Amino acid sequence: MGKIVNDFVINVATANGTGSQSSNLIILHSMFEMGIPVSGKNLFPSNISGLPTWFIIRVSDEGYQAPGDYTNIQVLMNKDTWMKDLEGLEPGTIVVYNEDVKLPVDRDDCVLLGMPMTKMARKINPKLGRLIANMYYVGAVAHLLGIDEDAIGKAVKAQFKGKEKAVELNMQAISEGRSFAEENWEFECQFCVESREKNPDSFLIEGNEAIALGSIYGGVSMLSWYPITPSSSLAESIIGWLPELRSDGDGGSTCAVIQAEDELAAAGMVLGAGWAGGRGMTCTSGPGISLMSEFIGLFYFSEVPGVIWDVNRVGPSTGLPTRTQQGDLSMLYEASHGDTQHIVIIPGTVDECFEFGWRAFDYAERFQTMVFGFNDLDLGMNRWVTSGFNYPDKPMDRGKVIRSQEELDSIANYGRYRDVDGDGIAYRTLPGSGLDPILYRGTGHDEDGVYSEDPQVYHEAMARLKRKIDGAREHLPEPVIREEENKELGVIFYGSMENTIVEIDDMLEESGLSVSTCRVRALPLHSEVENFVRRHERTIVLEINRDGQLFGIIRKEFPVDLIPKIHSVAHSDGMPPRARVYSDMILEVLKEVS
Amino acid sequence: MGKIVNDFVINVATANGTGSQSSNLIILHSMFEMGIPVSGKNLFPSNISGLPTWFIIRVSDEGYQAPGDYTNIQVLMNKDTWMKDLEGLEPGTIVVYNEDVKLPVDRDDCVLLGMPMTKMARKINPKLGRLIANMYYVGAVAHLLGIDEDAIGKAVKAQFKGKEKAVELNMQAISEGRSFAEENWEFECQFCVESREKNPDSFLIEGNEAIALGSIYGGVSMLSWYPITPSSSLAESIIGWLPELRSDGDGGSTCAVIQAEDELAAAGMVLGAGWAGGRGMTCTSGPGISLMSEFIGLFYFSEVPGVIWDVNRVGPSTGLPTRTQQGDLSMLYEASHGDTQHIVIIPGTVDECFEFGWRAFDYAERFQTMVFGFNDLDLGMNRWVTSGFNYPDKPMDRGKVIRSQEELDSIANYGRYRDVDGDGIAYRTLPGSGLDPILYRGTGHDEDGVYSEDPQVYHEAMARLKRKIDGAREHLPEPVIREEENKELGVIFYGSMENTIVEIDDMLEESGLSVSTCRVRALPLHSEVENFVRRHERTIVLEINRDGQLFGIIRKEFPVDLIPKIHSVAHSDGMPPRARVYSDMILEVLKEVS
Amino acid sequence: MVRLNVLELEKSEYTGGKSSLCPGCGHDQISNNIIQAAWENGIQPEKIAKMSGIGCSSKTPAYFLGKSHGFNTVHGRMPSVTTGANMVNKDLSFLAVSGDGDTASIGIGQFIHAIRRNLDMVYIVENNGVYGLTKGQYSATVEKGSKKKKGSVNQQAPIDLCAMAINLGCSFVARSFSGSKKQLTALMRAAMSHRGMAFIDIISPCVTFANNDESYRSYNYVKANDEVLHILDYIPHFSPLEEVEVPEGEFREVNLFDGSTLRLETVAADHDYTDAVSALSAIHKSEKAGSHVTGLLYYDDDVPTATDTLGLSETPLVDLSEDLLRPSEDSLEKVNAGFRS
Amino acid sequence: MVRLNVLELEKSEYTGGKSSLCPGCGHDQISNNIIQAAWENGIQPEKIAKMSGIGCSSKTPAYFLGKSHGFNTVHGRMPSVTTGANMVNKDLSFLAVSGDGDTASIGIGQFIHAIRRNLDMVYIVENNGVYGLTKGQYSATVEKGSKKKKGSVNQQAPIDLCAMAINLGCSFVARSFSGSKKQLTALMRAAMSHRGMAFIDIISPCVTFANNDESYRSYNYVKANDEVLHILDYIPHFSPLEEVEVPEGEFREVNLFDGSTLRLETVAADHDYTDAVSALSAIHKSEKAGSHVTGLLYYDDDVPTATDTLGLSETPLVDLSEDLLRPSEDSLEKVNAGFRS
Ligand SMILES: Cc1ncc(C[n+]2csc(CCOP(=O)(O)OP(=O)(O)O)c2C)c(N)n1
Ligand SMILES: Cc1ncc(C[n+]2csc(CCOP(=O)(O)OP(=O)(O)O)c2C)c(N)n1
Ligand code: SF4
Ligand code: SF4
Ligand SMILES: [Mg+2]
Ligand SMILES: [Mg+2]
Repeated sequence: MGKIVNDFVINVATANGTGSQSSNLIILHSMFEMGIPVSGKNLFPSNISGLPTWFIIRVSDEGYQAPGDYTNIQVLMNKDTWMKDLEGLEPGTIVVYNEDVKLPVDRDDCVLLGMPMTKMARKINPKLGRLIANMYYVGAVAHLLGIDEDAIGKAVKAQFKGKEKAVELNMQAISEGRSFAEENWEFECQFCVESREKNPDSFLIEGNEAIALGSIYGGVSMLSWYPITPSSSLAESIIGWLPELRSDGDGGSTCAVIQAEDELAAAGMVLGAGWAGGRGMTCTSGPGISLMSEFIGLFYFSEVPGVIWDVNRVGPSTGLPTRTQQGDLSMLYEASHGDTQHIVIIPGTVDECFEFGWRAFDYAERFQTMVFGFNDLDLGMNRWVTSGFNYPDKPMDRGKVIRSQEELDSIANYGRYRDVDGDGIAYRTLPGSGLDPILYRGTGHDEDGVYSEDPQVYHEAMARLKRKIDGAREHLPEPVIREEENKELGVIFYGSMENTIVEIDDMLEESGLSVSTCRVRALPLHSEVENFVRRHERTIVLEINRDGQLFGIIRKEFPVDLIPKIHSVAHSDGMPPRARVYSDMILEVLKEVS
Repeated sequence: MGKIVNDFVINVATANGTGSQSSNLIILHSMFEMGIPVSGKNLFPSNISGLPTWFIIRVSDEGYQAPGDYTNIQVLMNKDTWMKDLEGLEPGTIVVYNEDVKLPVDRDDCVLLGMPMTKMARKINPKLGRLIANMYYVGAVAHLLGIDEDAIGKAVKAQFKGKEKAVELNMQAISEGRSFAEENWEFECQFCVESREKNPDSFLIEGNEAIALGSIYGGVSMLSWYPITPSSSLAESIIGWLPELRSDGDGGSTCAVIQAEDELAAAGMVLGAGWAGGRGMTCTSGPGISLMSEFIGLFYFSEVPGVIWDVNRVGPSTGLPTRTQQGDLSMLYEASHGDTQHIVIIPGTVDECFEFGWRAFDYAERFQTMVFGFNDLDLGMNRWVTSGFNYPDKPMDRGKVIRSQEELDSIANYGRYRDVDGDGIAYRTLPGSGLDPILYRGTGHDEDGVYSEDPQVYHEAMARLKRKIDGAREHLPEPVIREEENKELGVIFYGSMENTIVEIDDMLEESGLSVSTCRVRALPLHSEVENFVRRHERTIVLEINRDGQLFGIIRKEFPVDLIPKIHSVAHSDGMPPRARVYSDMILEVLKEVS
Repeated sequence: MVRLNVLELEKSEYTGGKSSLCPGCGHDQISNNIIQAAWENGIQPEKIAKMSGIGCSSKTPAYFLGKSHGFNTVHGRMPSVTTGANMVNKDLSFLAVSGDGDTASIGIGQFIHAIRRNLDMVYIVENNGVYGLTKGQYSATVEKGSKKKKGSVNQQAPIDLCAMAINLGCSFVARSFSGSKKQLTALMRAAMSHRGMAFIDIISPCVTFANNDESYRSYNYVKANDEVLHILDYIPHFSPLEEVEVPEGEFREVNLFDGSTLRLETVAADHDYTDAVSALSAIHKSEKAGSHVTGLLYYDDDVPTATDTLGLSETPLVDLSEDLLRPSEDSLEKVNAGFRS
Repeated sequence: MVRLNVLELEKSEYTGGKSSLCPGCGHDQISNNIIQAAWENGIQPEKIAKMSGIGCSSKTPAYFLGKSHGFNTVHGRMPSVTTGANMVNKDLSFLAVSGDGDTASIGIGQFIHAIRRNLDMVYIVENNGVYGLTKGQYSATVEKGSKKKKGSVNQQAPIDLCAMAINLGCSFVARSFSGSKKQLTALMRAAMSHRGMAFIDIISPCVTFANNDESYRSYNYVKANDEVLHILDYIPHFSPLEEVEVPEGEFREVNLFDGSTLRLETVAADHDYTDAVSALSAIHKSEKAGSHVTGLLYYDDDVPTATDTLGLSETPLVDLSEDLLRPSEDSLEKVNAGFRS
């Protein structure tokens, strides 16, 4: 029987707080070391210790990164989900389980491979037995798939950087696991790994850390934050990198960090920093954005730059705090009362996380407004490949800031809110500069910044704001388009769906369709998105939410003649998107409308 | 020369805090007493004393209530706006001014009628001179237009109810003003009033007070509020009426009122009250809704009834706090992060303010969700005619609340969130009842209310919520449709625009169009709105905001084939809508699309 | 033989679901304490409403009093939800659990205003000095100089929630430690017998993120630095003699709203729990000394509750019939007529 | 001859726009006081940042210091905006005005946390016991028993913002009265010379809604019940002898950050402004007596400011050049390489 090479799914069922995250990352990284295209998704619960956690590893020479349709190898460690995990398996699945859990394994139609992991672990180290038990399944999986010892060694070292004792102990457990499997399991696994040429530049990194680094290279000078999953790691990563990357010569930090008392305060601090001429940012998730709504209106109306990253988790309300979704998009676009509209930038890869991390500040200062970065738990907290981040290709754009009296004098008829250039963007001065001081305010104001309730003044100010944000369209990241000759079907999508789109695309093409894709990377939408729709017979807007939020925006904004060609496919259940679910839904919709 | 009867506009320019509001209301009410169709709009500043205020009185046998195109009679009292007010007048305007202001009145093309109002007032009462001066223009206007002395007398008495001294003093000032005008002004005014048969049942009332009364008749049991213009008068009116209308036999109040520490707390209190089985409500304006956003998601997801009235003022941010707008609608519909959708009811008359005031609670308890009432400053804080409020035509609908063990037992497979009836609405039990207790939560939960992160459970819960709110469409107030035979043009509008639509309609018909109108009274939209569009050649969605917010909702939701027929006309500058502005815009749009 | 309480209920009637907190977490001890106190006090479980915000601490209402309704609300906003519920049903016994993040940061405003209104509730803060659920960031109550397992020493001054409550005139203010079973039970029972805001700040070690010895809120540190104000005995109104011996030394007695008594046996120096300034002084002193002062810090039985001042119906509003909630048709005619005249 | 200050500026350089408040409003007196103090202290107007929330009080930054930038933010959230601005430009002198509604209700959380961080600013509350701008509702600072012009007697306990600040370790806490020109100017000048949070709670009568005699915050009431702690003289660092006579009786001197001195002349009993508990005691006592204790209540010059603890660059962050804000290309290569290994 021919082996299935580099094409399978492993699912590891554990409880959190048991150290299983280390084991899973070692499996992931060891294969990555071998140059094998691999991705991992951590499905963790909203608590600190003891609740069910699954880690899904997808290995695919095709580069598919979504959880596959079925699990090929199931690791069973958690008694709480044992029975349900078992039940859900397809016949033929390989089940590696911890014998010491002492629960029945009644699946004769599967391949059952037991190992007394806890007992063996206790032998090496009675105290750390529970943690180390998880390393045995690493050994078991390594054996089944033929993962290089070297690669494992490297991954373990990377995981326990600097802690030699830990490296040794865990290596021993993995070896014992491998040996036990070799000696006791007669089964020859149909799945195996095969080394590929590894891009020596590539590494795995979480989206949040990439944004953190991007922000640091974007010159963030004030980070205010309030902890919330899944955005905390973004802030904590900035904090972690600051000493190395952002010390002035004399040991002083060039970025202030404040753990705010709540999200309202975090947003207010960003506003204050932006007003004073700094590059302020915060990061949060849906509930935080809701709380920031009032301040967001003040950013918009008083025209202060700032950056807020939303790492989306499942809403509404507290929702599923540790699951992924694209459910905040429409809120971000028009957050706060009254007529408002905000810039939203949406990375889809870790490279873009880095890039948009720094660009966000340029946009904010250029357009003198609050810029939302939109990320989600899947891209933010799982690890994805990059071959290294690119240094910003241009100096910081500090926007229209007047820094001297001469500059000020050179502007005829200067006023803080006067559109002298015709692009809707006025010039500003900074506190402390002594230049043309005004009292900023959230109330109506004229072109000089003076309080006004005058109808005409208000109407013109609002029209200018609309023009300003509208004018940003063509300056924001343009969509990434992969286009087929035959313009049969276009799929518009965004953000972390990038990790699933190739597989969806392939599934659709299998059914005979020719599929172009267009990844939206910013709101308001670039004109190329509209052109993309125009060129295609039909377009699907694909997203990870219930209501089809981007679809709604497109329906609202696109020319009437395009509307009949555009359809929504939206689905969200907290899971990272599975390709099959979406491709089936797309086919369904196409059937309905044709 | 024939007189122009009951068809003119008076504009009174004063400073606030000078008692001018009393004078203006006396003019308004005296004409109302005479059975003349009249309306008044108070344009006041966002401060307490000394800033410019205008009061616009429209008299129109046609029943037009919007500020007209031009001012026919201008009363000038305020030195701060004197010059600008004068400048803006059309030739021929009658200008009644306070001579004692001692500012030039350089408009030879107008009719200039001066009176030493302050001096005369000081003579009667040196201390109250400033306040009483305003009564002189009442006399002047009464003289010019021929307002009945009796009617004036009644209006003064109503205004200073019970304060005999004040009645006397002010009557004297008005009489003196009238006499002065008679004796000194040779001008014969081309405008005059003529009594009409007065509906003896009719009276004038502010929308906010009507909602307050409606809420009281709706059985509100907890009002939490945080002061904010223009919603404060709603809360304060409830507070004012409670002792008379809502005492139990023993002097205890049947409604608790809490002045909350902020809007977040106010919303939380409504949630708590609804959860505990009460009828909780709060009222606020845009900034408050932004602050309540997080709690609104909790209402939606945990399915707790509550009522929040938004009395819209001009946004974004603090905006123009004392001006009117319909700028919060789209926010209300989808407030909070994640996929959400809320019921919004939108009265357009004071009768509906009362009616929706009580119905709001029925909807909230029926659909177990937060219901927004949407009002604006124009309808809320100006006075409008009613012929008296109608008593609720059905008992309270307390929704699906289980109050006994028997009831509970009669439901097979009961669970707090199980859709046993197929309408998306589950049954609930109340704390204190001992019946099937659960821990309510904003996190994922299964049909029994137990915490769950299960993808399927989440997906189904969200689908049911969508079904539930969707199911409300046909139960909410249906649109009010006035339809022409010839289905040429349909105009969709909502809320306070009701007060301007007749005039807009007439203006459009003058230009040869045949116009049907459809006043939307709730979101999600009733199917009759869609049918209305279907029946008409073209439809305009008319609203008082910048972005065409209802239009956006309609574009998102209506069938594709209807979209090309629907166009947006949206305008907002803080002023109560002027008919000409909108009718011109409509004609413009029709020209563009035809 | 199973033991029964005064309502003849077994203790199991007061338990809840299985905890999902970290084994050893102080919060679980507090849950047990709540179960014990509610059972011993013989409170009807269905008359209790469990309230909480968001955090490890705020999850615990799922783990006790399974027969009671409850609401696990949003982060920091539990007090307002409790207020609304209390307004419409003043007969419910509100038992609320919050965390130091939930109360001292995002929720401090609602905490303060609930105290100001003297909301009738038991308000427990399970105070570990960190944000447990979001993985161990410092909270605003952590002491200057305290250090959690990972990260640097905290540099900021703490917010002492007891001092804040006392300063605001909170009617019952106590501090305890999750590991002090006897003291905590007595205080918990007394709090449940109190009418008005009973605030208990309970030091509750987070074993995962801050149970190292350099943490002022670790088990070891607290045990070594617990400055106990008095020895406490709770004497329930239905059984005045229950297991309580008359102490030999000096003691004072607090008469609680439901007729029960809290007996305070003087330890070293006597503490005057009726004097706000002396209570504040005790706290300020212990803060300087790096110790935790525990016991009943402040008590005032003369503060009207939130519903008292509103002059509400005797009947809880939720139980009023429609004819009391909706005024008569006649009354509306009068209202209309009034406007017409 | 026009008088000039130490910077040789006329007082008119410190004035602002025309006030739109009600004639006689206490807030306008405070504005004048701010103008006077800033001018006398010789602060560069362009180095001041005026901050406020929403309310009649919060409008006043439009009426003073027209040469200074400022931000009239949203209701209750001025402190966070100030924090952000302070982080990026620690050399600005933040002068903030808020109201009792703005600070004690919606903004109490931000107030508390700004104090906890010892934000370097002057924080003035123009405290009238009502929400002026929304037409006179009671605020949370109004005393029990006080009555405004219309409406019933207030039944709820007040939040004393000074007591709250002291309890939180605020480094400079004072109370004054808009009508006490001399005392207020001395305190205002001292506050401007302080580094860290200088909080001044100023009783400021609302003439429109609460200047009746039954209001504890009316001119008449305050004049009759002002319990002055000490007579104050401010001695600026640039002119140590300016118009200040050495008092005859006992006195103490507070040395302020910029080298100036606040001299406190004992009135009756001496007040120990270095002791939090005694300051709290003074406040609690005066509250019971229905009087207003005014003067420097508490002072501590040993609290690090918000930026101190962060170890920021000496240069205000806003003045850093791009090469300090954006790390080098090399450094990014190192970062990449680190991940690869
Ligand atoms: C609005 C909002 N912001 C942030 C969070 C994330 N969050 C969950 S729990 C928590 C802190 C909990 O700390 P604490 O109250 O001390 O409880 P503990 O876990 O320590 O018991 C935070 C910040 C949230 N759920 N909602
Ligand atoms: C979020 C929000 N809620 C409510 C308001 C309405 N509002 C404006 S000023 C004010 C109270 C002001 O009171 P205070 O701070 O005491 O200032 P004062 O007018 O008394 O000086 C309120 C509630 C608002 N602007 N924003
Ligand atoms: S993280 Fe800390 S607070 Fe949370 S459950 Fe674990 S030990 Fe308790
Ligand atoms: S309402 Fe009161 S606080 Fe506001 S300006 Fe007038 S007097 Fe001052
Ligand atoms: Mg905590
Ligand atoms: Mg005030």
